[in-house]
Amino acid sequence: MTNVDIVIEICGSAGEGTISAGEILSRFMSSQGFEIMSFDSYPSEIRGFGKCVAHSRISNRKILSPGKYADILIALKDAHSISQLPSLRETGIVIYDNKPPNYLEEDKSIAGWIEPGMISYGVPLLELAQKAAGNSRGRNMVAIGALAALFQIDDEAMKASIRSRYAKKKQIVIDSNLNSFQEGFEWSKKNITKIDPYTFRNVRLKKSNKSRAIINGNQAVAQAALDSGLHLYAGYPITPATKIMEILSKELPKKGGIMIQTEDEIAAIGNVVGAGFAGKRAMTATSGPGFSLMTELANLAVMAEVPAVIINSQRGGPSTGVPTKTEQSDLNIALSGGSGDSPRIVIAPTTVEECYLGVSLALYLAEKYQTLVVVLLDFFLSNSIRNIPMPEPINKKWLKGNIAPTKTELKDYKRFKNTESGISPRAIPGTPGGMFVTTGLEHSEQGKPQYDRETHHQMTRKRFRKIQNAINEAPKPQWRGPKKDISVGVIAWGSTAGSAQEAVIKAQKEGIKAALMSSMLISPLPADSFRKFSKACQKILVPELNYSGQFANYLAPYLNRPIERLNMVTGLPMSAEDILDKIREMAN
Amino acid sequence: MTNVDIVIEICGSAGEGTISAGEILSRFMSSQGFEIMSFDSYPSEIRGFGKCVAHSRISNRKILSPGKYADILIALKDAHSISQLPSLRETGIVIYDNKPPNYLEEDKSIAGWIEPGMISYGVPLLELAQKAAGNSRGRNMVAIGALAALFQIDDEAMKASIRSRYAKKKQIVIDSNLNSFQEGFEWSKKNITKIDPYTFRNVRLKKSNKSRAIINGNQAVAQAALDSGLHLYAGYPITPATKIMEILSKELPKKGGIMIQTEDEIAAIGNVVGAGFAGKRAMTATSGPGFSLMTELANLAVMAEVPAVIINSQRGGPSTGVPTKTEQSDLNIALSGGSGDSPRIVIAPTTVEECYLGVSLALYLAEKYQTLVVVLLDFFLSNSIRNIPMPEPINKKWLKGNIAPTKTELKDYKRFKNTESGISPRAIPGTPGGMFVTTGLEHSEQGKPQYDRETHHQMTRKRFRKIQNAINEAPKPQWRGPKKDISVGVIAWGSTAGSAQEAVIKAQKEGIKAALMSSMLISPLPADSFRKFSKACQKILVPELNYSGQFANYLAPYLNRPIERLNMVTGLPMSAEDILDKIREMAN
Amino acid sequence: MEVLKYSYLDEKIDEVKEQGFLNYRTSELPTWCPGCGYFGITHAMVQACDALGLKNEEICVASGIGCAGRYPIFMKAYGFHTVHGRSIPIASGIKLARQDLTVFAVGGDGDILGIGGGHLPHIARKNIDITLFLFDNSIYGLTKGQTSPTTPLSQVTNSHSQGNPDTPLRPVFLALAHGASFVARCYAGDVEGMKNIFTQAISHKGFSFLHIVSPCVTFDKVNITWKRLRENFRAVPSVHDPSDYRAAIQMAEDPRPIFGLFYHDPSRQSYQENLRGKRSPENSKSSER
Amino acid sequence: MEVLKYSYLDEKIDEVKEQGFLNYRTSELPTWCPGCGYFGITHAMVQACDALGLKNEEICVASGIGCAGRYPIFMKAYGFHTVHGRSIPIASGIKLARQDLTVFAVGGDGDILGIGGGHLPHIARKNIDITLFLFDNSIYGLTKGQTSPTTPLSQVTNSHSQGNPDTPLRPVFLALAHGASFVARCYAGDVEGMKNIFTQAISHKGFSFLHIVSPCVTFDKVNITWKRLRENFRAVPSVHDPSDYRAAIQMAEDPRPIFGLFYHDPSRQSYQENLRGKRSPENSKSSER
Ligand SMILES: Cc1ncc(C[n+]2csc(CCOP(=O)(O)OP(=O)(O)O)c2C)c(N)n1
Ligand SMILES: Cc1ncc(C[n+]2csc(CCOP(=O)(O)OP(=O)(O)O)c2C)c(N)n1
Ligand code: SF4
Ligand code: SF4
Ligand SMILES: [Mg+2]
Ligand SMILES: [Mg+2]
Repeated sequence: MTNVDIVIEICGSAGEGTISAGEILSRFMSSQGFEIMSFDSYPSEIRGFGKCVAHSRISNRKILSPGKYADILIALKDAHSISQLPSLRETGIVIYDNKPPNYLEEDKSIAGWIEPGMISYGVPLLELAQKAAGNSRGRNMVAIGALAALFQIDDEAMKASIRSRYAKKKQIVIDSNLNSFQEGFEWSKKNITKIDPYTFRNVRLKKSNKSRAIINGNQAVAQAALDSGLHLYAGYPITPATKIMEILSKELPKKGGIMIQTEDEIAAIGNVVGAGFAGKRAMTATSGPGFSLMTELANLAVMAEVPAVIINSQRGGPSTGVPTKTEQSDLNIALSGGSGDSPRIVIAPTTVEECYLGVSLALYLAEKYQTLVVVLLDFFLSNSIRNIPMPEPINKKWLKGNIAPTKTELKDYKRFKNTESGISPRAIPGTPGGMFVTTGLEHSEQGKPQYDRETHHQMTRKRFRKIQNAINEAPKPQWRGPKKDISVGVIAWGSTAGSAQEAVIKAQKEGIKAALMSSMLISPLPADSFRKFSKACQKILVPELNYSGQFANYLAPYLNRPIERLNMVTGLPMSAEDILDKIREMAN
Repeated sequence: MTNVDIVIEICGSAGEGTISAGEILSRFMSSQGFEIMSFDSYPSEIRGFGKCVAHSRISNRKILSPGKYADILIALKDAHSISQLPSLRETGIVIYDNKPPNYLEEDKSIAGWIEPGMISYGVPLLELAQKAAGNSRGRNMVAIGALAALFQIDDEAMKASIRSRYAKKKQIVIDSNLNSFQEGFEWSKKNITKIDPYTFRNVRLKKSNKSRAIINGNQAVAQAALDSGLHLYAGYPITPATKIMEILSKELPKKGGIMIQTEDEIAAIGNVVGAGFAGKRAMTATSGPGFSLMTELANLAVMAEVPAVIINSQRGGPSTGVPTKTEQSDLNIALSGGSGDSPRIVIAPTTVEECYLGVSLALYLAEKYQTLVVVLLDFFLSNSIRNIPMPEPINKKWLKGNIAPTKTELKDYKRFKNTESGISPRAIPGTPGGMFVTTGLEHSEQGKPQYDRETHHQMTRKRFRKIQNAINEAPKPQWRGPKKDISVGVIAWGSTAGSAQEAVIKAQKEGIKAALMSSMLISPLPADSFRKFSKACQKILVPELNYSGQFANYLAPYLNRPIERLNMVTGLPMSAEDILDKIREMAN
Repeated sequence: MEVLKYSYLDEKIDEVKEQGFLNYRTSELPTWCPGCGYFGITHAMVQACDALGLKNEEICVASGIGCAGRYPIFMKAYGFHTVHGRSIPIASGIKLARQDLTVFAVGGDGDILGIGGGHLPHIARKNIDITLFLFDNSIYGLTKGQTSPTTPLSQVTNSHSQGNPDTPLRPVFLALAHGASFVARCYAGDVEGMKNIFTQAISHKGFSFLHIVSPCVTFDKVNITWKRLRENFRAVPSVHDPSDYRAAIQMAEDPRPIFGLFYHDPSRQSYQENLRGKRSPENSKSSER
Repeated sequence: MEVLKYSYLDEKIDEVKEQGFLNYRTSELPTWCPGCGYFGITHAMVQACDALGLKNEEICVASGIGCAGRYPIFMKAYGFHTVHGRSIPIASGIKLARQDLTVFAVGGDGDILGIGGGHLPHIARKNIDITLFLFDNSIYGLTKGQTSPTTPLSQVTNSHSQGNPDTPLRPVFLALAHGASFVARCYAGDVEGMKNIFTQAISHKGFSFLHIVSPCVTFDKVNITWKRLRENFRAVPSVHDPSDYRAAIQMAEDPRPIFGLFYHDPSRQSYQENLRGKRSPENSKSSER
């Protein structure tokens, strides 16, 4: 029995079936009992011939990050794949289209670019596809066939997978895919002499894994919303959040809820705030450009103390930016977008599981604390495909958050009573005797516009104070590794935390006293935990996918110490290797 | 010859002539050669009976802040004035309406609220007004008459001032105002025994002051725009910025420019960015709620490298907030509103003079650095009335900022050439051979959408790098006071800097080694100067008009040290006294 | 029709009390200028609620920012004074969450046609069941007299000292063009008339658009004044059939001001009916392609 | 009228080169799907520029985000690919700054009628001299097939798997209602027809609204398809007088698709003429009060 931890990349042009080949591979591996983490990258144009990469990490052990280097690269389009070669391990394997010479353009064949140390297997993808189905379309399946032959993957099981993927298609489509696979499989069995050590055979696999659902971050978000009593989803399409709307459009009505597609993001958050005021759970999902437009109304939720949840899946910015690449650069506006001092709760899930957890928590906290909650995902988390076990069904307590006024309180009802906790009992429209007005103007305890110095000061304090207790309701910050004498303490957030954890584990194996601190709850910051961690560390490193070090800047006033930064804005998730390199450097 | 430094407050209901009485007083004092700093506060409703306060500080020496405590309170409406009493100096003077008893409501007469130590002069304002003009309207002028009598103000000169204030009105209006003044003056001369030491007689005044223009921050902004070649102003009304639009609507067309009132703030910034792309200077002015709406398009200016200037006059927030009160709580969104990493230039004038300077500079820097420039004013600066000398006419160099491509550069034109400075030569539409496309997507040097890792990384760096040099073009940060062994170093920004300076001077007089650092240029931060200052200080204090310490937070990652904060959100400007108290506390 | 009688309601507070309409008023005194048309609108709203026997706690009023936006503060109901231009999306959200509530959206001409103008076409075509009260004084009142989207051409305002250069929008025509299912124009001086139309509008299942022409006595002394409105008031002819869309369009084009019910399509399904699957093929004013 | 001839321009690149229109094209290959209607529009735009002899450097094209928004990247001119929904304010800013430039705004149906819908009434009433090309494919193309403001009722899309519940907007009717001074509907399959109308629109001094119906071959296989458009194509009757506003309105209400010039008021002053004080009292389509 061996252990497996292999990264496979399939690289081709948009429209060549690159992404669907990746999907078939992942689903198959999952069904075999492997753990998977898959992630596609593609251009933001609908057509054109942009580069697509389907990236999958496959292992029989827990996967923490997507993996920086591929072990196996399947090159469906040479020109794009050449530019993908730097991501291939030095001893990696390339499966490429061994085209007849008349198809080759000079310098465009990947065969000429393969470095010594790498292994390459040429397979006549095009020829075999044409043989199998009379056209070039099946090249992706031929390649999968070759993969199966080379790495000892059960071909019958794989064929079953292909069949189920295309179950809804016409028989001819199913057949040509299967035939293409078969051609690739057989040709490779016969013609290729395997000279690499990789195999998927004889791996110790957990049976329980086989039945795991395959889910990405967006699906986890939608599922959490459905399980947490969401009544209204209002949204406007935008990459990478659109899928959340599309899922809820189908599923929410089945639960008696409503999905409304609005004219813009302003209307979407407006609908959410309206529904929140009316006492129902509501949310929207967007990305940076849409989130920018929402900030004014988002701050109304803060000021008027109305529950509202915004999921913001970050992509490369600023402006329209890099719509189909990942980044963590909307932290600043999550924390303080919109004018004025406007405290809000910010949650940044670090994994697909936490996308589920984070959204349930967000809907609860918004209701209980009567304010804005922002959940920060990113392109990677939204689209990262896992076959992880779903978290336990939602904490029952989280299903009901609102604190209604008592009969006595209704007598002389102060909707914005400045209580010790800062939370005021909230009457829902329809409650007799609970009528009040709420406003985006500063207001008295009764909700009446009021501008004197005391009121604004006290009410500002109230709004800041009331969210503090969320720290005790959210999952505790995670401190992994030694508790003292830490040489390099890594503080990571969002999707970067997984890679950071992997890096810390590897560093520890190398004898470096490294530790990790991360928290799903970003605001209010569980500052005590961070300060404690900081005190235990000689050096602090904050790796994040933005240029300006937004999280490091956010931590600075809490920690009052120099913070090392690792910032990358390449559009790719940060890898464990990148962080490990930096840890090593700092440990010296 | 004596020195004078007196704060007078007139307090009444909206519609009682409170503000105009204050205005007459200020103009008069200015014409006499005093320096003035005046500031009104009023409710945000058009009518109703909200509280108005006209606050003026009058001195023959330089005025740095509005002054926390009034020396003289003129109470036009008792109920409001009672709540204003805490702002009166312990030994202050109240001039109030000595109404016949049948007009008095219990507890509503201010006479009963005056503390021992204060001096009160009752004047039958209403009675005299009725006598003078047959109605109650002239109470404000009666009060001014009493003031003149009590503090030895030249009544003839004052009458000339009243006359010129109402020059455009009907004779009967002029007369009743003059008569009211006269009644107040004479009655007081005859009936009041002066027992206080204040006087405006025998003061050493500079002749040159007399001809100074009276101007507030908004007027200074508009004047700067007119003097700096503004072509297009696009705007949407919002307090406290509306006046800028109203002035430019009159004055800009005279210079061949255009003022357009748009359907919303999004269209306003859209027009500005369009005009900037087309090669003309353009700007808009707004306040927090409007600024929130602008952030998406503002970031387009950053990404597409188009000049754009936004004046944001801050008011109490969040949301609609406290529209007619001052605050400094939009720093966060000025620095990083909108999604993604979007570096921009932020300028925060500290005085009315600097409003002028800051706007000329902003228009220049926007053009030269091809990016967004935000100028942060606040309600106080916008409305604070000064009779200061205007700054020298604009730096000629600032009138032309754009760097056009040379003939050679146009041959293989790269609009976004990644030069060393980060600034790329910019062709203006109409230039033959300079055609390019710019986009809010990440793009190549040619301007073509491009999403690979290198491009996004390099272009992000370019955008951050290019604005760095603005540090060398803006006025240097001001370091006032000792250069080493500072016990309390105050770092202040925006309109708070004046009070901080006054506080530091007073602290020094008390023997505290205090110093001040402030910079009109907030981003890019002249970090070296701040670091040097910080090194020279035992303790650092950042006073600011917001709750969360936005500037202190912004400084934290640069200074890596604990920072003391003084945060106030009462809607009032921060006073020198408040800061001085804190300095004293810290010095102990 | 009695003009101005209730225009400064608070001076008539006892009279009103006797009539019992104070049920729907809070103890807050409106901060509007004496003589402002909004007092009359308020009075008519209160009367319409009374006529319909609405329970206070089942009324939700969402408003924008402006003098008009202050309205919910004076009404005894669940009120939401939101931000400038967003009364429509907020009111829609309320209704989508709670069909059991009667939902009003209130805003000024700047609010609804300027900054919030992008929402109007969509609530109209979606036919979400709220009643929109457009308090149109043809000026930006609260910000002190700037040009609004309905300010007459060439009017001198604080933002256009040389006269407004922009052709004004025609709210009723727009609402019809967007496909609103209930469209009326009211005159703020005619409390009885407003009450009648408000009652119908509130009862209508679907989006109701009420264009209420109201003078701003403080910032417009010239165009939309009590005097001129009174003189030029014309009612929708009694022969007009409110189900006749084309006739409504033609009236909306008429350069003279006409007041009354322009259009009413009681058969059109509301958004929520639509979602519940009761979709009918004719449920569409869409004519193009 | 030849359908589809230029619908996939880049396969015809040589042919096009011969015709010389490549003057206005960059070397960028459009990233549109083969068969997309946008190729034909591009070709007609290029021909119209050619017919008018416009200098490349005096053309400015501002676009929003979407498949349509990509247009400036393929045109040899000063191009500004802005953000979603804002081509109108940006194009207006360009024109206000530089009257000497010919300014186009380009956007999809989501761009112009959805997120950017609030700008349309105001540019129309201000009559700023730009030409708006609304590429209407009745779908959100770039984000992969969600419902747009002009998606037919009940159409199944990626965001409405149960069918679109929202009555679509009628762009031409809206433009007329907002008071646009040049309004036409074009068919993306009719390059010659588009060229003619584009030429007139660009020459018009004032705001021109071009509603261009164009199939999205990828995300709509059912409603706005080449086949159905070809079958249902109807031209504006030759007797129609484009200065007749009421007739234009009536045609815009017609449920069948009509293509051609609906309305043209050459006498109406543009915004900048207006500002220069040449204000005429009739310069207003405002009919209300
Ligand atoms: C986003 C935003 N922009 C601008 C303002 C300032 N503002 C407040 S009310 C108003 C216009 C009021 O006009 P209208 O909507 O016609 O209402 P009215 O006061 O005339 O009743 C404006 C521009 C604001 N509060 N928020
Ligand atoms: C503020 C914002 N919201 C959403 C998006 C995502 N987005 C990009 S294009 C598009 C719609 C495209 O549809 P349309 O305007 O009809 O153009 P088409 O692609 O159909 O030509 C959307 C929603 C965005 N880029 N910015
Ligand atoms: S300003 Fe005009 S609209 Fe506002 S309250 Fe006064 S009269 Fe009414
Ligand atoms: S998705 Fe539709 S609109 Fe976009 S390029 Fe393809 S066919 Fe054209
Ligand atoms: Mg108004
Ligand atoms: Mg479209």
